[in-house]
Amino acid sequence: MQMNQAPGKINFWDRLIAIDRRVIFLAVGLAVSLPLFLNISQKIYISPEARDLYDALEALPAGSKVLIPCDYDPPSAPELQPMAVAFMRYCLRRDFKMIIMGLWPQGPQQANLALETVAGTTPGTEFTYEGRTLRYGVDWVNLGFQEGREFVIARMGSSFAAAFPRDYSGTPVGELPLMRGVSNFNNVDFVFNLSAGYPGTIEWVQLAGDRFHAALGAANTAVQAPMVYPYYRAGQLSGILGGMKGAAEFEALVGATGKGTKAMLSQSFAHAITILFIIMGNIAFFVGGRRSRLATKG
Amino acid sequence: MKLRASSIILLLVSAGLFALSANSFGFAMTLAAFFTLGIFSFLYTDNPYYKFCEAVFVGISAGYWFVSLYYQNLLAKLIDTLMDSPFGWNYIAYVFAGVLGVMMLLRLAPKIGWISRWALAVIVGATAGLWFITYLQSNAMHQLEDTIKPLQAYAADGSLSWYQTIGNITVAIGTVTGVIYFFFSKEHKGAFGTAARVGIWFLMITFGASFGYTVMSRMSLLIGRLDFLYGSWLRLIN
Amino acid sequence: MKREVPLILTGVVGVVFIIQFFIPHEPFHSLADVFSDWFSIIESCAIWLGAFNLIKLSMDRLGRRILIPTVGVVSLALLYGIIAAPGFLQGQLPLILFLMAFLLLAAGQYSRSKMSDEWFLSFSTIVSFVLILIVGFGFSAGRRFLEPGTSFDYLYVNVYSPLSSTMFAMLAFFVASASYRAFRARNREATLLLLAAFFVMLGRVPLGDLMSSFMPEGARLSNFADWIMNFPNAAGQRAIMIGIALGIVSTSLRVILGIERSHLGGD
Amino acid sequence: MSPDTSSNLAPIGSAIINPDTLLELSTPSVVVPTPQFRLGPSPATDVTAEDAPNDVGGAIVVNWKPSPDEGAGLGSVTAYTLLRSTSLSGPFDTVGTMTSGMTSFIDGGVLDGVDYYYIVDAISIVNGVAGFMTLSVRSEPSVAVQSHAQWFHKGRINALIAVIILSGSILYFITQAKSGRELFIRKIAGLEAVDEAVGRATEMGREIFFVPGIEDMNNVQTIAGVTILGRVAKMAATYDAKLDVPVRRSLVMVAGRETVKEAYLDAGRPDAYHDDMVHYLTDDQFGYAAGVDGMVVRRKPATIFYMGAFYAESLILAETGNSIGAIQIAGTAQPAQLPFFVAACDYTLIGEELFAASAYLSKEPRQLGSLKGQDVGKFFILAFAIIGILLATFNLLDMSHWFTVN
Repeated sequence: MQMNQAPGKINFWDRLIAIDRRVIFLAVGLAVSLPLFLNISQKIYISPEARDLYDALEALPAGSKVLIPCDYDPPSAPELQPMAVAFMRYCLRRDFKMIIMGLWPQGPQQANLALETVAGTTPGTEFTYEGRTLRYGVDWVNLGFQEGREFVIARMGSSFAAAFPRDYSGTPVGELPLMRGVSNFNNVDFVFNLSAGYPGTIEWVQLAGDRFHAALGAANTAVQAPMVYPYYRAGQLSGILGGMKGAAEFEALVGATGKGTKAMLSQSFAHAITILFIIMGNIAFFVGGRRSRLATKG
Repeated sequence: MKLRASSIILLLVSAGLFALSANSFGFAMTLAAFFTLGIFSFLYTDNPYYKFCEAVFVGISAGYWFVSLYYQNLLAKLIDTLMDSPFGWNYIAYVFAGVLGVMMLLRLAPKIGWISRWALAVIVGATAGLWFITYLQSNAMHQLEDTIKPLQAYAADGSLSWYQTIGNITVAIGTVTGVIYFFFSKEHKGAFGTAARVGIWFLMITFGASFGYTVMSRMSLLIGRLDFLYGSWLRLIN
Repeated sequence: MKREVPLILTGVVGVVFIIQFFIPHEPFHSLADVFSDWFSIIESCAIWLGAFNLIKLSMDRLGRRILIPTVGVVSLALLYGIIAAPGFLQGQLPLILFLMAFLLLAAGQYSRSKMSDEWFLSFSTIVSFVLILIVGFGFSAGRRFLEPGTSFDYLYVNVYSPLSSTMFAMLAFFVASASYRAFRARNREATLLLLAAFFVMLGRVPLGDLMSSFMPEGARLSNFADWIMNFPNAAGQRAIMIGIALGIVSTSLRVILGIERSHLGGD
Repeated sequence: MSPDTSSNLAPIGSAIINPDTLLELSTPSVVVPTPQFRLGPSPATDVTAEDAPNDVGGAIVVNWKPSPDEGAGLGSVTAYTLLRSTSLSGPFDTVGTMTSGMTSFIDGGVLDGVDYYYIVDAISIVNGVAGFMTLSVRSEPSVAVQSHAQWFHKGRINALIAVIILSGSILYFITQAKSGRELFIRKIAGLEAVDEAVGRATEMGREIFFVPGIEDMNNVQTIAGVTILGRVAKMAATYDAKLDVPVRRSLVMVAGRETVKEAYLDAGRPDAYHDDMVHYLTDDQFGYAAGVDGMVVRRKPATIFYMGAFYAESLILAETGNSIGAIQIAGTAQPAQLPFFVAACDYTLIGEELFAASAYLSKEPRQLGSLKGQDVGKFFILAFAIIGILLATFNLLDMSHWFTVN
């Protein structure tokens, strides 16, 4: 982290420019930690892409079949798990039939965890939600993980059963009532992809959307979201939830406060501190006479 | 590098604290917290605690993938198909895949290791062909299709939408100049150079926007871990 | 044989995979599917090479001291007993044992000569690798190894997952330090980068709208951030995507034609 | 898939409704004024069936003209049932049921080369003598139709033309370059710096790390990364710098070893090559990042290359490399990771530049020719974009659908 100093006098601004990065680390750590112990509410602005997704979902009739590919893992769970929870809660409320799968090995496990959060208990083969009894195989199935990345999607285009002969726990899909009427993308009403990278939303757009004409919506980590924007603009995606903000927006849209909303305060603090550092860095840079040796990197 | 008294004390104290934690918060939770803190310690400096976590991480994750690929690919895809499927074209295709896999393993025998290149050649050829067509379709043609649209846009009541119209003009200029920046066989001089320069500006705005958008994402990962440490482990927050 | 066959194979397979896109008829129709399985199978064979390589390099560093295998076996048993049998051993005692083992290792690392650093790392890597293999193949319900409740799952949830999530979370700190250093208005390009980042960052949290609450609805920072994301950002992304498509087409073609062939080695 | 009664398959874009629930839905709880007496609504007409185009077979598209009596209340047509038979005289089996308003259905459960006949039943609820009852009125059957697989996808002709134009121009310039024509290629700063970066490692007596991305060989970015590795390895061999290539995927290890070995041989230094220069760490993304980070802080390499597909670990690696003061040159076609490399590395190759790098570094005419060919592709895209936007803006012609690939 040591930077080359211009020879000669070293003043306060130079020191600020060459600040030990551990100071920044400490500040960020504190900024994120403190709000977790506070309880302040804040208003959430709904972006058009989240609104569009919600509208597309609202337009589906009750009982629609929704394919939920969970293409993420525990490291990206802080962002995507609240969305998975909020989305599943919404699906159950609208009586959507959920077909869960994963192109990432740990995705289906994450989906089970999300369902557990929604159900308030380990779902098992059936559980009760708002007075209704939901049964595995009828109201939801978990097809598990399938290796093969985007090729799995290509294969699903001709046959779901060929791509997923058995579900998560080894039951042949033919024995699941929900899967009997589902042979390919024509039989699902919506695909909601939770994605943290590759394979993920882009592959779903390219194959399921472009090639097999499935209706698509996506929840992305904030990193992936900008890359997915062009597909949303081109109409290949009906909507996007981006990052923890997306989670908070969706929670607000469906009217359920969850982890996404709570963590927004920490985010605001962390943002503020990062912006503060950027401003300080620029002041130091200008006042210090632009002596930094770092060249433009492009 | 001799063992220092301070290190021993530090280690003993932390061992004691973890033991206490295991007693009150459960062993599994403490184990997870132990590794979480170990990785975070790298932020201060490289140290034996981090080294241990790193080594465990490399070993345990390599093993995790090894076991997963064995069950999910080798057994479930190859062996099962060869055992269960009837003989036919499909069967032959899987035998062929098995042969390619064995070719790959032959690298362990130095004399005939070169045969693994055949398997590699099949993979590289298929990848090249598949990506060629996929990217031509999805990235080039589809993006071009979406670029070609009227610059002016109208609001629902029929009036000109400035927000959208200015946006459309921006997208058109940005896309064209951005592509110009990528020209390799023409020197960036004159009007062409100016266009390329505008292209760089657009790329810079894109990078800045993506970066700014991402800061949030990265913070949420940290929130997730701190939520674990304070909430699930120490139960300080609900 | 060593050189020509791979080149021909690459070319033929490459062309076949391009034309399959235009032929809905079998066998071309399902070629992409079949390749996905082929790749998975070859990959799962190749990982043996990687695993051997990892073990070999670690062993090289361990050296051939007699003490090592003994310590290895003992630690392995110890670690296995503690970690893989959650129901059997709970609470304080195993943790103390576990930390003692770590303490011994750390002490060993400090008291040894120059090689100790690598020795310590390699030792821990091998122990963990062998541990999870034993757990995965020996004690975790075979193919259902991923299901909750297996020892493999226990290791996954309590060791692998925290390590992986924390490594990812370190990014929060790195993003802050990188932006502090890189976001300086040094020249026009850097200023544009800085400004775009600045507005999007502010616009994506409620703080931004709070700061611009004097503006009418629809003209606040969050709207501006959305505009940047939707238009200039989309334009830049699109230019990059088009460039990438051409780059991939050209690279693929060079590979298929055999102009690019260093990955296939020489004679 | 057998063409029997069980085929409950797939209407595109329509909800299948169960005839049983239809009754429930429309059974009124209040007394409705009795509608005008009639024998029943008019049937659907003009039922036509044809082989679904551009597919692998096994599907037939059925179209019909709707009944003029579509509507919501009693006596109106609220749904259609599609039936199919292999003989004109029946028996006809149900293929699917769809709500009124639909006029087509893709039957994906047929066998190729078999004659099929289709009829459409218009379903309504009427208030009959015995109370509410469902009434279905049958249409005329369609003529016999067979499904087949096609040998060419007609919806993709435009893609084929694009393939031909692009490959053609690249091939043309490759031959031009081979025959000795001078081609101008502009300087790419990141690649000009490669030489210096390798030289610096030699001077400092420290290592060069090369990270070929974290994807496998089934990604063209990895292939590009490995070819760049070949050029860098050759320089390293020439300058006598030490090279270390940690990889995440075993297949990349195999390809990397072939590449580096070949490069050392090329540079006349086969003695300096050993297999462990290219070594495997772990298949796990963050495990790999942790391992590389450890290597970087402990061995403090002079130069680090990141060339290939990267994800979130990009900044973890680049920031750690930056903290020890290494010269870092990155290149990736992952748009999301580019900003981090731009922020933390000394030079960054953006998207297409990554794919151009190995050609650029090789300085081989044929390779450079392909770059020129790429430019022709870009020229076409720009020309179509500009002309297309202008024509669309002045409402003269919409060219955008020329580029729709089905």
